[in-house]
Amino acid sequence: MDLKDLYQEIILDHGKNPRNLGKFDNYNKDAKGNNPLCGDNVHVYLRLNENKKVEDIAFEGHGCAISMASASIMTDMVRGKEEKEVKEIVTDFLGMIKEKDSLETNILKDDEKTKLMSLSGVKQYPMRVKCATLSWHTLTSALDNSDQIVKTEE
Amino acid sequence: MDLKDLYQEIILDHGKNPRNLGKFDNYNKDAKGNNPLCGDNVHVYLRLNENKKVEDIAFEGHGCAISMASASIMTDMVRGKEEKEVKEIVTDFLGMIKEKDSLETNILKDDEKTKLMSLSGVKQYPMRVKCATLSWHTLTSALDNSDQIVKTEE
Amino acid sequence: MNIHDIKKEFPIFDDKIQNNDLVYLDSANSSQKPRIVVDRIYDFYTKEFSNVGRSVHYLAVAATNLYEQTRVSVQKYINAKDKDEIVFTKGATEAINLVANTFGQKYLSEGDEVLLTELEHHSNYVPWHFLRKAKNIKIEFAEINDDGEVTLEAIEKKITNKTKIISVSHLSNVTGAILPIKEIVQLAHLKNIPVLIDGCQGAPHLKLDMQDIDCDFYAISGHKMYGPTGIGVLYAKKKWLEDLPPYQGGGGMINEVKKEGITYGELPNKYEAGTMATAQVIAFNESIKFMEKIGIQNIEKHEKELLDYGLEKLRKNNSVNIIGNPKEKGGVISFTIEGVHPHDIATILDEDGVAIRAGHHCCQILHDKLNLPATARASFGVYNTKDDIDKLDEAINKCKKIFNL
Amino acid sequence: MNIHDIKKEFPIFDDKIQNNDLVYLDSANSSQKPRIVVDRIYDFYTKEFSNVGRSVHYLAVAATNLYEQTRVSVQKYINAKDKDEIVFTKGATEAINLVANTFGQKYLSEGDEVLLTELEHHSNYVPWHFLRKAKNIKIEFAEINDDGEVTLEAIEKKITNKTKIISVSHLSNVTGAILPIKEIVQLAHLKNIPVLIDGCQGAPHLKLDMQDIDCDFYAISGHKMYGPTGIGVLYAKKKWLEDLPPYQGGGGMINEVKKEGITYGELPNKYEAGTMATAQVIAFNESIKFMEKIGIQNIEKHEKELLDYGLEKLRKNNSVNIIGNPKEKGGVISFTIEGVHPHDIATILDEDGVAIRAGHHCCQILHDKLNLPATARASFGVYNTKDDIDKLDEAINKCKKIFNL
Ligand SMILES: Cc1ncc(COP(=O)(O)O)c(C=O)c1O
Ligand SMILES: Cc1ncc(COP(=O)(O)O)c(C=O)c1O
Repeated sequence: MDLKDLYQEIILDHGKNPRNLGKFDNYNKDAKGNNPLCGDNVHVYLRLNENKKVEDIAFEGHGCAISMASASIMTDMVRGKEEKEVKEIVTDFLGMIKEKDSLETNILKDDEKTKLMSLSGVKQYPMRVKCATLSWHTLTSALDNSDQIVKTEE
Repeated sequence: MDLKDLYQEIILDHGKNPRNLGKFDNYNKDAKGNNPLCGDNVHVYLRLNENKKVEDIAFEGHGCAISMASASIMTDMVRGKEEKEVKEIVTDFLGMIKEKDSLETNILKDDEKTKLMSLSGVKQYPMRVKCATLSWHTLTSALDNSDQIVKTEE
Repeated sequence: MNIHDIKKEFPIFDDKIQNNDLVYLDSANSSQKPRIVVDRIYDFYTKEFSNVGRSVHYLAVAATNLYEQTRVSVQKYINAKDKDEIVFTKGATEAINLVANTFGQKYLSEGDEVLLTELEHHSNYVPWHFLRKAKNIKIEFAEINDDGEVTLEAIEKKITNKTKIISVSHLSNVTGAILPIKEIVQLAHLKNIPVLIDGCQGAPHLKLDMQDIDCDFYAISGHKMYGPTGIGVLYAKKKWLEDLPPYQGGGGMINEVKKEGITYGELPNKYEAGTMATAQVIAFNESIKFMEKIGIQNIEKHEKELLDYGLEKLRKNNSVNIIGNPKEKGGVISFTIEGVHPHDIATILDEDGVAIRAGHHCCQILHDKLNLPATARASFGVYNTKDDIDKLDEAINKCKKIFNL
Repeated sequence: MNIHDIKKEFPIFDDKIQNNDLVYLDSANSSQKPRIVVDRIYDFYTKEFSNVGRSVHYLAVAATNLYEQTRVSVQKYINAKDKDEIVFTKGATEAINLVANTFGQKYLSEGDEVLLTELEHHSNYVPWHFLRKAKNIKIEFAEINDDGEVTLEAIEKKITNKTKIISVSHLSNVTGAILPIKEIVQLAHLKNIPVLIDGCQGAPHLKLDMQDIDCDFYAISGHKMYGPTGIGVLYAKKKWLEDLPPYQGGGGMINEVKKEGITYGELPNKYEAGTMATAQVIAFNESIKFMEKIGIQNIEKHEKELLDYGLEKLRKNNSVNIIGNPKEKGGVISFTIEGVHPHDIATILDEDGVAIRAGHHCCQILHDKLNLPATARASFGVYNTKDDIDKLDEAINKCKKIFNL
């Protein structure tokens, strides 16, 4: 285990200055997620246009560097993508965090994949996995219009 | 420990053929006792005359050889005694079962003491002590007109 | 592992107890513990101890994983559909109280009926009695027959349109009768009645398959399954755990706590309030593994052999009266001896190192029915042998001698 | 026993954990276990195991005596008047649930008020919340002041003629504040209000004298007192245990059981339904003896020294913000670091073997009030040393470095 893997520069950067933090007016989908054990929580807002494309996305919430960075990177990455693509990315990301060595989707460019892989450090820190995945589960919930609040405890 | 101490001839005899088993009509004091752990129970009836003398005494109930013998010997022993004397005997008996080596009261004759001491074998069998003492506690309760059912669990 | 010399896996048999080899015939009360279970507790406390689920440091993470591994082991062992259907309690008694309390809160009201049987352990009666007091419900008892069994018909007879839940033992701790629980569940479900099985005596001795039995709840005590004291399992179908209110409140079972209100955590946390019996849960995994290693079929077969041998032997023994004669019977022999009270039997047997239990075995209703204030009971575990039964028989003879029978 | 090298009594410190010496600063969560406690469990299971109180054979009698000896040890340790005032539970959470449930059943009805404080652990809030739902009672929270304390005045302010019970912590598991419980009890008793003390953090660290404090109930968790998991104590004045209804129903707690009704056993059996955590209760006696051997005065003094040293050290450490500043404070330091989330702190500290806890510590109301979603917490036990605090301080510096502070 190496803390350097977990707290890579890019994580620290996104953790400290999260992109897309806040809320915008004309969102048409949203969902809340929280982690009862640590008190982390996140609220994802997004606007899906008539072509099912993510026109805009943002999030509110607070949490550790990992969870803030993950939400920040995620929102950056899915803006402009189609719903189907977003779902593929989410599945790919969660699969990678859970068991796979790398990302497989063709939707992401190599540099995007590198960025996402910066979150793979949590794999060595089981208690921190949910920090990295909370916003992603919440995104899925928003897309599915689920009313259930996401709680990350496997 | 020696089973011979516990199951002396006299105990087996009184256990098998308890004296004073039953109920008589004109009793004026009675009390119930039970031992929730083993299900033993006893009901002591007695008649105290105007001089506070135990005119008659009997018991109903069921239980192990020790508890039946103890009730049998006890009822034999206190018949005809005055209330004050009975209480002294009870205290002496319970004290002997609990800690003392012998009986100290002057009210009992030597052969009566020997008879009572036949119950001292239970001292080596802590779980059986309450079998020996149940009827005695119940007798006290009857004399005191207590409504509480005696339960032997220290 | 050869079941015929499994005794050596149990350290308690290594030394003499009061100058006797221990002949332990009180497993229905609590079983002895194999070395691996005790070692696991020792190792956990001395090398790995931490509280579960609440801290992110190394020891806490490791303990949490171990704790959850037991949940999965139990799930697989009893073939539950989902690991979240496994709730850890302090024992079967708490498991039954949990169900009675939460089901009672939500679904029972005045005039409703709860159906038990005459052979239930107090742990499967008193919690329902509380509801009788609090809510004015009625408790019905399906009757035992002369063989000490409760048949499907006996259950059916007592079901009315007021019956809201049925709660029955899997295996009687007195007569050893194995109840037709699968059939009872089928019958009950036809009438939309949920069923709780008190599996205290079932779990240590019989193959369990929750999906096959299809019961709604199943209660287990770890200490009767070669596990530590202070740990039990409530199996409950997920729909119930989601539907029923929580039982105890405290840390770990909540989602969000505000001054105005509280939301509860997800399964299985919702029913595990406060610091749990961490070490015991973790060590219980070894009990499960131990039983898996022997194989429940082998356990059943071994105990059946002991039972048959024991029944034959004691039936031959004059003046021994065996209680009940169920066709399907587990490794429990309750008996009386004409002229010797069960407590005297137990004391005399103990003198030779033969540990049995005497009393009403927490089944007063049953004893009332049998018109016996107490019985003596020999009950078996994996470690028992025919030799143990021979010693029981000898000790009974000694008993008769002392009482001049 | 010299408290300054007491670490060697705790086997967990013998070996490295993940290549580090373990710096265990999570004792408010659960304490490590001394060798004698673990050995006692081992010996009991391997040489003496039996269930308690139900059989008359040798092992059962011996186990019952050992079990009851712990009751007497606890009674003496906390100076209760009577050994029957000691009820064994599975932990403090269960103890509080027991009181809330039984007191609530008998004495609370719509509109009545229960008075807690803002610093209560969820275990001392959720059980009362259940009553709020079931009975429409109100829950009031005495406020904490800026130093993270709850004063007598803060309590007094919230007492009304509807207040039926007051339930407060002895020592806050977040700010470390020691509440003026004796004065609170005095005040409450003037108004005939009973008081429950959540002694989870009090019992391991402070001298206890129930007759002096005069509280009605006091809840303890064994696992925070160098004892096994799965065991707790409810101290309750005898009059309450006699007066209140039973909590769980099952074997051992009854007197007579008939189909029509049930009478309950004497104290303390009435509140100990089913097979208890026998081995844990028996081993808990060793925890008590261990603390007695060191002497609670020495424990208090040692932990106070650590606290003073720790506070001084961390106050000097730039950007560390210590939560609360109570005048009377136990060995708990909760803190935040500007720019580093507590979970990140905990993970980074863990890398150097420094085990602390991060989160809301089951005190969300308190964290809401502090306007902090989470804090980091270092908490002490007898085995900690100034060296441990130095290591904490160094690890915090490393943390700041990683986060470029
Ligand atoms: C103040 C306080 N109360 C109650 C509890 C709950 O104790 P347990 O989880 O041992 O039941 C704790 C422990 O976390 C505590 O610190
Ligand atoms: C059939 C049955 N049910 C319930 C119980 C109660 O189990 P526990 O005391 O372990 O909670 C027992 C054990 O004595 C039992 O045999």
